[in-house]
Amino acid sequence: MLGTEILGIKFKNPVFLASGIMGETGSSLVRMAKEGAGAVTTKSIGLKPNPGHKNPTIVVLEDSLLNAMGLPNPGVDEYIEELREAKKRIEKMGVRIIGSIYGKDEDEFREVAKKIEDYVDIIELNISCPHAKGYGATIGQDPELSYKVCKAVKEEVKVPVFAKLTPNVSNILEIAEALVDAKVDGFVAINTVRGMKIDIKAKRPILSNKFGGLSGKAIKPIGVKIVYDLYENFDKPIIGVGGIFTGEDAIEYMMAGASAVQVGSAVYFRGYDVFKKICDEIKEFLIEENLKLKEIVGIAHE
Amino acid sequence: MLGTEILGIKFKNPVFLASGIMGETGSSLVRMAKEGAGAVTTKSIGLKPNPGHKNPTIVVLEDSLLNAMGLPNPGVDEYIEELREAKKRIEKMGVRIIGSIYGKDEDEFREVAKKIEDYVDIIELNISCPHAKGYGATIGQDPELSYKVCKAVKEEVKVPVFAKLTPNVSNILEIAEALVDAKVDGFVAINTVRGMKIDIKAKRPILSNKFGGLSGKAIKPIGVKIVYDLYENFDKPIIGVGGIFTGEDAIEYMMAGASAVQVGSAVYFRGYDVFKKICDEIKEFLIEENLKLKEIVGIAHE
Amino acid sequence: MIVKVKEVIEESSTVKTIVINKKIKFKPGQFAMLWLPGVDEKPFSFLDEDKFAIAKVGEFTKKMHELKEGDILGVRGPYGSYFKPYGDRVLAIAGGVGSAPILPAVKEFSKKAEVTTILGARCKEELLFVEEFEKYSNELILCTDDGSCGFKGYTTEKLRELKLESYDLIITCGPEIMMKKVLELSPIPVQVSMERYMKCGIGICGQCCVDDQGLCVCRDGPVFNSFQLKYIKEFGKYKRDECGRKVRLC
Amino acid sequence: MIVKVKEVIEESSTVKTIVINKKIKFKPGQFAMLWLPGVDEKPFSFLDEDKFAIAKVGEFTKKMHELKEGDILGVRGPYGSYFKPYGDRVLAIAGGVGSAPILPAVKEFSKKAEVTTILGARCKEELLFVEEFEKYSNELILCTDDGSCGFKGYTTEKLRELKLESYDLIITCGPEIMMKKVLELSPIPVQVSMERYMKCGIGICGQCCVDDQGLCVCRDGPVFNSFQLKYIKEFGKYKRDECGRKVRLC
Repeated sequence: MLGTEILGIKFKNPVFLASGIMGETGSSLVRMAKEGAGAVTTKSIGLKPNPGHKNPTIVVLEDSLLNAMGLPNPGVDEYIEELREAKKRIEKMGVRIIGSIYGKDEDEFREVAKKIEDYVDIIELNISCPHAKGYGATIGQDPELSYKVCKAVKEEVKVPVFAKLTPNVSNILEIAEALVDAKVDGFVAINTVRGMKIDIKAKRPILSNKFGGLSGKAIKPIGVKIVYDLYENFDKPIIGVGGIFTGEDAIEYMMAGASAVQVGSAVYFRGYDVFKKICDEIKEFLIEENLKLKEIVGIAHE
Repeated sequence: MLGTEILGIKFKNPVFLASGIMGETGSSLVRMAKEGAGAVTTKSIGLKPNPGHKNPTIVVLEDSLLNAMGLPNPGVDEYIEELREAKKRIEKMGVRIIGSIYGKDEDEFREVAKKIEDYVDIIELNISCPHAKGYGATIGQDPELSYKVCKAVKEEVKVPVFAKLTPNVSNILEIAEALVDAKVDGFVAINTVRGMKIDIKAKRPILSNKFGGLSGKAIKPIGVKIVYDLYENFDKPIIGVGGIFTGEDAIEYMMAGASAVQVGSAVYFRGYDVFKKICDEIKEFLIEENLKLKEIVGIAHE
Repeated sequence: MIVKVKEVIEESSTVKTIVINKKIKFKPGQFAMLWLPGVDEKPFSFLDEDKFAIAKVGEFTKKMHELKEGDILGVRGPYGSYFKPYGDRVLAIAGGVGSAPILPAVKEFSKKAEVTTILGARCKEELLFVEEFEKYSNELILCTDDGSCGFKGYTTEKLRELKLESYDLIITCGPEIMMKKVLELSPIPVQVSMERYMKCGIGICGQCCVDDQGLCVCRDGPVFNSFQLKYIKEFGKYKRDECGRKVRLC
Repeated sequence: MIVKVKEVIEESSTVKTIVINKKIKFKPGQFAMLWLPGVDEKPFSFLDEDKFAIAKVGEFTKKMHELKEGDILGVRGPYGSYFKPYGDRVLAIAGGVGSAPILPAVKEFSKKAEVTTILGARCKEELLFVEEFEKYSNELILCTDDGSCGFKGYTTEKLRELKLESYDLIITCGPEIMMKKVLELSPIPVQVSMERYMKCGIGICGQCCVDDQGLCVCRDGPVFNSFQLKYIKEFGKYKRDECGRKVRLC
């Protein structure tokens, strides 16, 4: 009932693990796959090992999280060893792997993509990272830089390349358009929204990076709108992410135009078995409304 | 203990009513003044009467609101009649009036500002409205348009002019800089964040405008970060707004750099007496921490 | 919440009752915001836990009248204040579709008090819920403008014939001019149900605020008592349109 | 939550106990993320409801050792799993600052069971909480590497001298190599307290996940029993650094 197909790739269900959650090691990815995710997305992997930021790197809000992990990862060379082992175990369960990658410029993106390609089914470009020449602004806030990065990766790999969009922009359609020009295969929307929490007794921001990315329930309406706009304007498959806690949330994103969804913060708030819970809730809805999964994608546009 | 001064204007406390809440008529503003607000901000007033959008114009989320009212207002000519009467009653209570205005271009802004000036202590530019020539993009997303509008209003009036910034931008500092060039007197940050809610049984977006502005608890971290950045980069007074429900929230914004705050959605979630509640909570904190109100402004930057 | 239309009952040539497939607890006088997806959302008094009476007065209510079994509706509520029973003898005055919130009030009050109902409409065909009012009122007085049934004239004209001091409370809903007249004529406490153009329905946009104390019809009302009405200076005088401009009530 | 430092107790040349001004309920083995504003935030086992034992091992703990009365600290917790009492005779083995979570466990278990504690350190001066362990253990065996007090040698060497089958449960905390040895030597169930580099502390970033089942030390652990340890293949073999790279344990 929940079988989904995106660009010829079959998924047993449309509820995936989002990047940054339980994706640091191969065995944590396997665990999420066992919990029922239709696909697991890796931690964002870069060219070199990265220790990330000092703690505090996370603030727990009521039903949201604020994080500034800082992209900790062992670097692509060591990470593909994790994937080599994990891939067999994950594929055995019919679960797919989405490899999230980042870099400081198109050359790094290209190199990481090339190395990781054989271990993943889809590459997800994390362009919410600063560009070396971008004076701190992230690649995903600049259409030209986004174009360059995507083009470089597309020239290098054969697997589908999805770009994960940041909502921290004036005009996301402009970014999306540049990516489409660069032949991106699909979108993942959205990444976190910039935010900050100040502890009033400590009288300072809690995160060591001062600001971080807001995720969880707070950002769902923001993500839904962006998925809606992308579906309205482009003919590319969309994976929706941002505040999906329940089957209803997943369905909302799918009605907005997403073919599948990713779950992140809810792993904390609802537990590791959230994937199964969400799948059950989606099935319940489909039965109640007498609909097929495929039918609800983009139905809100009619 | 809570007396505040901004640009020479004295306020009995730093907890103001945000624009769009109970500001459609003079008597509703008076009511909010009686409830203890240090200042009341009017509904955004334009040149001509505006019926706003059809309903639904509001969606109630768990601790946030999504609204697309569409700037309903009777037009500045009739509204100043409301203010003429209300002003006396409000001033008698030592409460100030902030007049929020909008227009489709700088000429409209100028005209509304000119007419409303005598009835308000501060003008707040609502630039989160579309520009007539902006192809739908809002003025506040474009530094040049923001500059033009602010410059036009500043040439026209003597009262302080604050610009209410929209967070739906790639680079808010760029917008703020243009406003500073146009001699803006201060910032109000932030306006709502773009979002959408799809009802999965109705299979469509709920708001008649499809998308709207997200306010309330969800957006507090977003607002705090922006106030922090503005305080870090500019030497202009800031009024913080976005998800302020409690004294702690107000203090967080003030530690980020706000000299005062506005309260909107919390009027719904905590009741009309929220201003008094927040003021009491701020006082409690100041006593506990043995601090003066002035001392906490920007303290998180030290 | 989303509900489905279970049944549509034609009450008169201008009024239909929409029956939904869920029961929602409410107190008489309260309202819900009804959303017709793709069209609009407006406030309607609860007629019963699963019923709303809709008078066709414009574009939206015209579309509401076209609803069929199985169609979906959004319901937000119950919102607002409600009729409160006081005393042993209650006089209920309902004009036109104002009978919608009065009927459940009469049903409830009749358990604790004697209720006399004055029901008014333009003509016999427009009198609403006559059988129900008959069932729950100790006395039912019908008034029609054209005299096609019962007393010929306004409810307020009939009112003058009654000894109002023999009642403890008047509850009323109908055209504002009518309710204003009732308030003026009554030597005893009155509860009215006011109507104003609404947008949010939850007491924050200020669209339905009344002068000069800024009370919200959707949150402090729609039911106001004669004490509160002393502070609603615009009552019976003017209201506001969608832009917030004052519009005189004739 | 933000708390204030109430007192700093010097336990040894390398270990200080930070006493805070609030009591937080916890179960033995659980930890809190302690935030030193402006510096860092790291996990520490609860020594008591208002106490944490800090060993100076790097930049952060160096700064922690400079704390004075009145300084503020952030506390997130309690997090993680905890030592569970089973049986009537418990053997507790603590090495170095591993005694911090073991002490409250011994305090609690001693109410329901006989507890023998083996306490080890490099030298006499580094033995921690000796008086307290003495108070709550039926038998306390001290071990020092250099023999300056009690048994000369590792706790695991002392272990070989005991009849382990006469106990029902072993709980242990200390260097991983030590705990691994305990696990190998023990014919009875064992509960260990593991340590891994943590970032979020709440089971989502995956930084402290152990191979090959992806259990999180911060959420499934830090206390693991011998059954679970069969699935933690990296135990005693390797751990991961801040980048997530494997680092061999000597």
